[in-house]
Amino acid sequence: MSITEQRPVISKLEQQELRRLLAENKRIDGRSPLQYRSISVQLGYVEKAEGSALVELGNTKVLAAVKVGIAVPFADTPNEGILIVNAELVPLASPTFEPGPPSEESIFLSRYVDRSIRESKTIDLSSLCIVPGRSVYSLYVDLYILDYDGNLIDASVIASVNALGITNMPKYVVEGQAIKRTDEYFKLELKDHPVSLTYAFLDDKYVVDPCLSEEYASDFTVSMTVKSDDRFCAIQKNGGGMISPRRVIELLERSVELGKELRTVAYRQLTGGNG
Amino acid sequence: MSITEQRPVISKLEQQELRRLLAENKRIDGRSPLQYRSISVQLGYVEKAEGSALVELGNTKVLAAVKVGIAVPFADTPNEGILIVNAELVPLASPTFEPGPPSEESIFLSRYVDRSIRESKTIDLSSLCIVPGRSVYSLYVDLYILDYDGNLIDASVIASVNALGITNMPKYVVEGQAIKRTDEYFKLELKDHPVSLTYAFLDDKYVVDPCLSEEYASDFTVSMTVKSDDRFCAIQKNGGGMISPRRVIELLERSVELGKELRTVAYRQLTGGNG
Amino acid sequence: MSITEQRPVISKLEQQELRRLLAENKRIDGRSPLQYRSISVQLGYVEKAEGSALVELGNTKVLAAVKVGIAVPFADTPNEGILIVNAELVPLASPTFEPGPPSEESIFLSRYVDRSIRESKTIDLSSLCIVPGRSVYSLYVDLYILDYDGNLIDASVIASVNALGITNMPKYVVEGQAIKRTDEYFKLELKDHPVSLTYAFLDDKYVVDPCLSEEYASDFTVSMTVKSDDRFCAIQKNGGGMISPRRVIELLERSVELGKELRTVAYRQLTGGNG
Amino acid sequence: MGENITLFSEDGKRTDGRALDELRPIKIKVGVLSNAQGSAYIEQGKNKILAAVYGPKEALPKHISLPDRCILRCRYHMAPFSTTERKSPAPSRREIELSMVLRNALEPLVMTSLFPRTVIDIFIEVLQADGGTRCAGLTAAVLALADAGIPLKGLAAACAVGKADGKIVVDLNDLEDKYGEADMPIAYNPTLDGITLLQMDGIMSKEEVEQALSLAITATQKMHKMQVDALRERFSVQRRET
Amino acid sequence: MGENITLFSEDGKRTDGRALDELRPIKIKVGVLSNAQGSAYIEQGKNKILAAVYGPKEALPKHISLPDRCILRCRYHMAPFSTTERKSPAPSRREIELSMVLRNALEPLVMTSLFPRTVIDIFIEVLQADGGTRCAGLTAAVLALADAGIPLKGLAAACAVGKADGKIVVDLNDLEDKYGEADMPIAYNPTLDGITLLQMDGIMSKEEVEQALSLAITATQKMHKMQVDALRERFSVQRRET
Amino acid sequence: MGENITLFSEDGKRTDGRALDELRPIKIKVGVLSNAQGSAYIEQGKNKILAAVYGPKEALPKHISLPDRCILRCRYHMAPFSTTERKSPAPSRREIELSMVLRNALEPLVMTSLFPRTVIDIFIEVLQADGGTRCAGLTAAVLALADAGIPLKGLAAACAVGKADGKIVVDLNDLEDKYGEADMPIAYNPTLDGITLLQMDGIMSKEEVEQALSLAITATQKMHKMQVDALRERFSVQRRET
Repeated sequence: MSITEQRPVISKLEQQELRRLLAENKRIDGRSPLQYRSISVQLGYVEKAEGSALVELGNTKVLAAVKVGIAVPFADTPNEGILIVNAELVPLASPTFEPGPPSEESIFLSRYVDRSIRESKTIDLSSLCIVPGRSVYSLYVDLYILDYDGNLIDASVIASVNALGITNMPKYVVEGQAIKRTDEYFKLELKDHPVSLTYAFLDDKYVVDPCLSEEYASDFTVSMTVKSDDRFCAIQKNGGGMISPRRVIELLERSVELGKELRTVAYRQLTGGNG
Repeated sequence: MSITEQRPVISKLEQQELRRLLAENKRIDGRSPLQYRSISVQLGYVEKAEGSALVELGNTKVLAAVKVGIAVPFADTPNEGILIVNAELVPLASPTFEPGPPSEESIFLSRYVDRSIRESKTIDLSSLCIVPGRSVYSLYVDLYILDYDGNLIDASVIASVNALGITNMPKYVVEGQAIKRTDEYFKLELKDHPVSLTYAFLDDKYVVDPCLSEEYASDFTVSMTVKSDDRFCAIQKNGGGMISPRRVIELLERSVELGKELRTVAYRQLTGGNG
Repeated sequence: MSITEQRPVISKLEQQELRRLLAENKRIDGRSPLQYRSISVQLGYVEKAEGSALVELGNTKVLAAVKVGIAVPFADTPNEGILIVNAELVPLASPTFEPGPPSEESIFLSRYVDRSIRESKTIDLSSLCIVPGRSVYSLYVDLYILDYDGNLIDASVIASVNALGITNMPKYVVEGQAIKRTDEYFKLELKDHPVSLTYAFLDDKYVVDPCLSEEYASDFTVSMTVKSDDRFCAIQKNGGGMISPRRVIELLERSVELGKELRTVAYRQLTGGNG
Repeated sequence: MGENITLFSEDGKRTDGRALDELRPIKIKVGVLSNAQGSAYIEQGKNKILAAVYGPKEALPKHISLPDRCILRCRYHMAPFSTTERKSPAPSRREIELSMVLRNALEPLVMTSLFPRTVIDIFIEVLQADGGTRCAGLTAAVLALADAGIPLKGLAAACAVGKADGKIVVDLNDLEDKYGEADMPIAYNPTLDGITLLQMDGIMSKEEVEQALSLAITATQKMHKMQVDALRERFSVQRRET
Repeated sequence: MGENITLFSEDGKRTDGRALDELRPIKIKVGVLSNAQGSAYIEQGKNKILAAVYGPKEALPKHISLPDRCILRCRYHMAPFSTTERKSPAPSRREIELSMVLRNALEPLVMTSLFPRTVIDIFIEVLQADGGTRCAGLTAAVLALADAGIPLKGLAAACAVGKADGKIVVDLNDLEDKYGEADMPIAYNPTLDGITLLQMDGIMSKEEVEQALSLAITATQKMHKMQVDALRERFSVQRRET
Repeated sequence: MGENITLFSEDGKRTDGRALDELRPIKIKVGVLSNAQGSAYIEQGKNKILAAVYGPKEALPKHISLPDRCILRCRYHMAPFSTTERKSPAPSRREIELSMVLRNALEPLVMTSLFPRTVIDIFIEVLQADGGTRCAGLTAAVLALADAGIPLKGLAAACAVGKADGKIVVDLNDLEDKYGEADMPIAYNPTLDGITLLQMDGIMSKEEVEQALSLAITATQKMHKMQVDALRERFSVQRRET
């Protein structure tokens, strides 16, 4: 059962301070409402993974790693590779993350990232078939949250796409009934460069890329994933509260604009500076 | 570990009232001690299941649904189909049902229903073999308790047998090594029409088909499943307390009598009025 | 997560008493510091297992039973049989053992016993291959702790080796693609007779084969498994506290000496009196 | 996905004969269970869904309670027989996510500050699934809350909108859900002009999302009326009974 | 089941040479473990079963306790090596059911109102199984309770009766259990003329159940005597020790 | 294991070019996470390991606390991508054992009696594994404890020694771990001359264990210096920051 979450008590004073600042279009860390934090991306952080990226978004640290394997395809998609996204809210990242089976937050996070990649068709899964109905590539994208200062979703999408973007795929050859791994590799091809934009709402004001104290103070957040062609492939309101249709439309516009900028920064190393 | 159950506290007054009534051969809802509640059976309630029945026994509501599949037979019965009974005490049915893995009550219920069907040979499992040792039909009988006002066992047996009685079996044909589903169907044949009779005991008095407050007030219950030929295929004392051998013999007699009546009512729609 | 264990409170008086005795090289049950308790071994206790032994070490009772089966070998050892050691701290043995999935203590115990057998090559796993890569023998060694008065490790190693030492292996023959069990049996051959020696430390004094109250009072224990050729195949410090390198070297010497004695006693029935 | 499924007939009607902005037939009944404090049943297309509410009641263990308001617990669950292939009764990752999404969508409707230190349990059981179960489940759960006599800021109804074969449609059925381009479930309260549930899967442009949003608002307003009717019927029955 | 197993020899003896109403050889020992407050061991045929009792002790967490009496916790468990095929040590559905059935059969024997707010733990471990384990386990558990010094309303012994190859037999062995027509485990207290455990699987007519019941009563009365002897031996040993 | 792996080149160097008593390159950084009270990162060969400490904080539920000292909780965990084959994120039996072994090795270093009724949580995450992870994890965890400002009786560093192709070597790499004859992880505090972690797998004679032990002491003393340097750097950075 899902149960009302217990957020760490933010002192009334701190919440009031955030309100006061927002009224003046200011934020606790000096950013303007629609300003993103600085992003650093370290590609290939884990050599044992076929692809990996360590992303720092302010103090939020997310490590994404891709493991490539061979698997039997699902019965309803015999010609498609398998993509599995798994997120671990590692307890060293925050006093609120507990060891144990995946929490609803981690399931929610991994499913949102999964949708952002899958629906945008960033990976052409039909290109990952080796023998139809029998052998396909499997891509495990493991998200490891190492330090939590808000906005895990956007950081995780960026980390996943970067890790996929440098993934080396071992080549296999079919020999009769057997499938043999060769020494050759090929690069996994990205068909899109989606970015997620997350907004935190407090009293009908909002900021993009909330830090942790903004997330805790907020009524709810809205995340929107934008493809390179400015279309949307995932939207999600998260948390209680209500949003007016007018505000949703406003966010769609914001996300197209902000998405362009973010894409350039987030995938600079993949694209050589061209988003 | 099994632990002494915590029944909702029935006020001493209410229990005294039940005792007083019983002394006069009366019951809290106006029935006589050996009177069953009214039964309503709605066949085919869930169209996506191959067979289903919603049974209302007073305020107790049980939905049984049969899903038909293909499976590898168990090693020790290579020529027999597979029958699995599973009961869910859905939390919306009662404040005492909790979400989570099957409780001992739900395991007990499903195992009793399983025995009632299996031991009575209501289904001829050997008729459900497609290719010996390789492919047999599997019948999943899922019991869903939707509203709980006592006597789940009797209601569940009635719901299961009704659901099985209208189950449409897809026909399969063997083509070389493969097994192919056809568009044709056949009716699952019932070899018997077992009914369970449950008695609740309070101070050596007993009533049949206890409602919830009678169940809570009782020392224990005894359930007996009777086949169409008046023989017994399952008996179970449930709960603490002691019963004398003389009383057991008395219940056997009662169950044969009451079973005849109940069978006619419970399976009227299956048999066209002849039990 | 592993959490600091809560030992039953030993009264300060009792711990002081142990200290006082140790200062005089005495122990609570009259033994000298390097004296082992008496050992009784009952071979073949469980007839349904292919090998079994009930070992009593003072009041500690451990039942080991070996079940032999056929399995697919692990991918990285296609020519080797499978050995699995599992320990159950059965709740009837102690008020501190709880029903449920294996505790860290039981995992630790089974892994230490596993190492003692595996690293000493007591069983030649390569002799347990039937068809390479397809069919090998599997040996399940189940340890059942029935009464707990300290030193489970040493008792469990003795019980396991004794049970393996009398294990009857059913013979299989390969007929084309199939593997058929015959009526013949052969004896599992032991290549070694390892024994574990466990020492409990209190204030830099130590005793071998601690009973339960000594275990609870101790700072930590050290276990060492010695092979028949006096070499070591497993060492483990267990519990908090520090041990000096000098003491470790002293224990190595002790274990070689004591191991010889213990081996003779523990495996008398297997070897006809010659360790 | 990849298969050649046609989602529209030549006359522009959908696979089940509906127009683009037409809801499936809906049947709602409030107060259908005897033990629950509040309950409701909905049929929408072939969806058959029960919702039940227990509470407010003491929150146990105490550390889950909040000093200034009541907390909600919510379980969205699909019966093993609700889908074409039998589903394991253990909660899937999807069910865990939807339990959270639905709790978040219901919480802003409840006047939680009236019942500090208590808990309200909401159970949603999908007996038969036909696309749009989370939305139909929410529509029923809101009514179960009202039936339980829990003070609400307002009702909300939910409906999936989306895109199928290039067209924006309302209340997607199972086929459109599976083979369409996008699915956007929305819960909307018309009085407060507030969206409490908003998700989107698939691909839509900004303009398409806007168009879908507008369809959703009209559709949920229609459903709102059915909710009110169902409550009215419930209370008139009760009145007759007393 | 379908196989041609003959359960009787030509002279009317059972597969293990017994007469219809004859019990298997039984060996009982009370007080066999050092840590448990009470314990007992039983061999019945090839069954080897240990029972141990801890308590009465404080019931924790408190919310499981009852203000007017002690509660019981009971675990029936089979060792992985107790059966022909190795059994997983995780409790099966059968073991969960039997833990409940045995708790219900033991509870009426214990004077629970003497120890409010406490708990008694009963552990039954089947080391080797040979048909009728629940009954032999109960016979041992009752003795473990007595050995723990817990006041009982009386002892009870248990025995399976049933039908094999058309005949009513007592104390079914593994073969009769598997290939017979019916199995009816019964626990009986002769002093109070009370049955505390009653189950039946398989097919029997009313008359056959009655006949089996009568055999069970005679058999459990014999076992009752063995229980008393085993307790007497236990207490005489203790007296000698002191 | 049966395969013909050569662990030494003709000039007596190890597979990665090291001498017998030579450590792999080690990189240590203290204070690398923002939320944890203390943290440290270590690279040793291709091992990449993070350790973080939370506490001392109130021990909840209360019954786990101790009246005279603080308790420790410890989790050693390997990331799914840390090994060549993807590892399930659920803790394996090995991880459960090592969590206990590491807790036991850390506990004697902490002045636990200063913080009665509290708990300290220690998390060790292996991001990439290359042999000797428990030792490198311990070396980092000790620093994370120090970084958290928790009073320690002393630092300790850990290192595996063992036997490969007949030779006693220090700081086994992945290949030596897999194909060598013995592996002996040791944590040592040079000031108190105390070993807090001692394990051995594989086969060694008494003399070989002694020799390995002596190598381990020298190696951990070297690592001790690196620990001190890393702490010094951390505190000088903090000083610069203020």
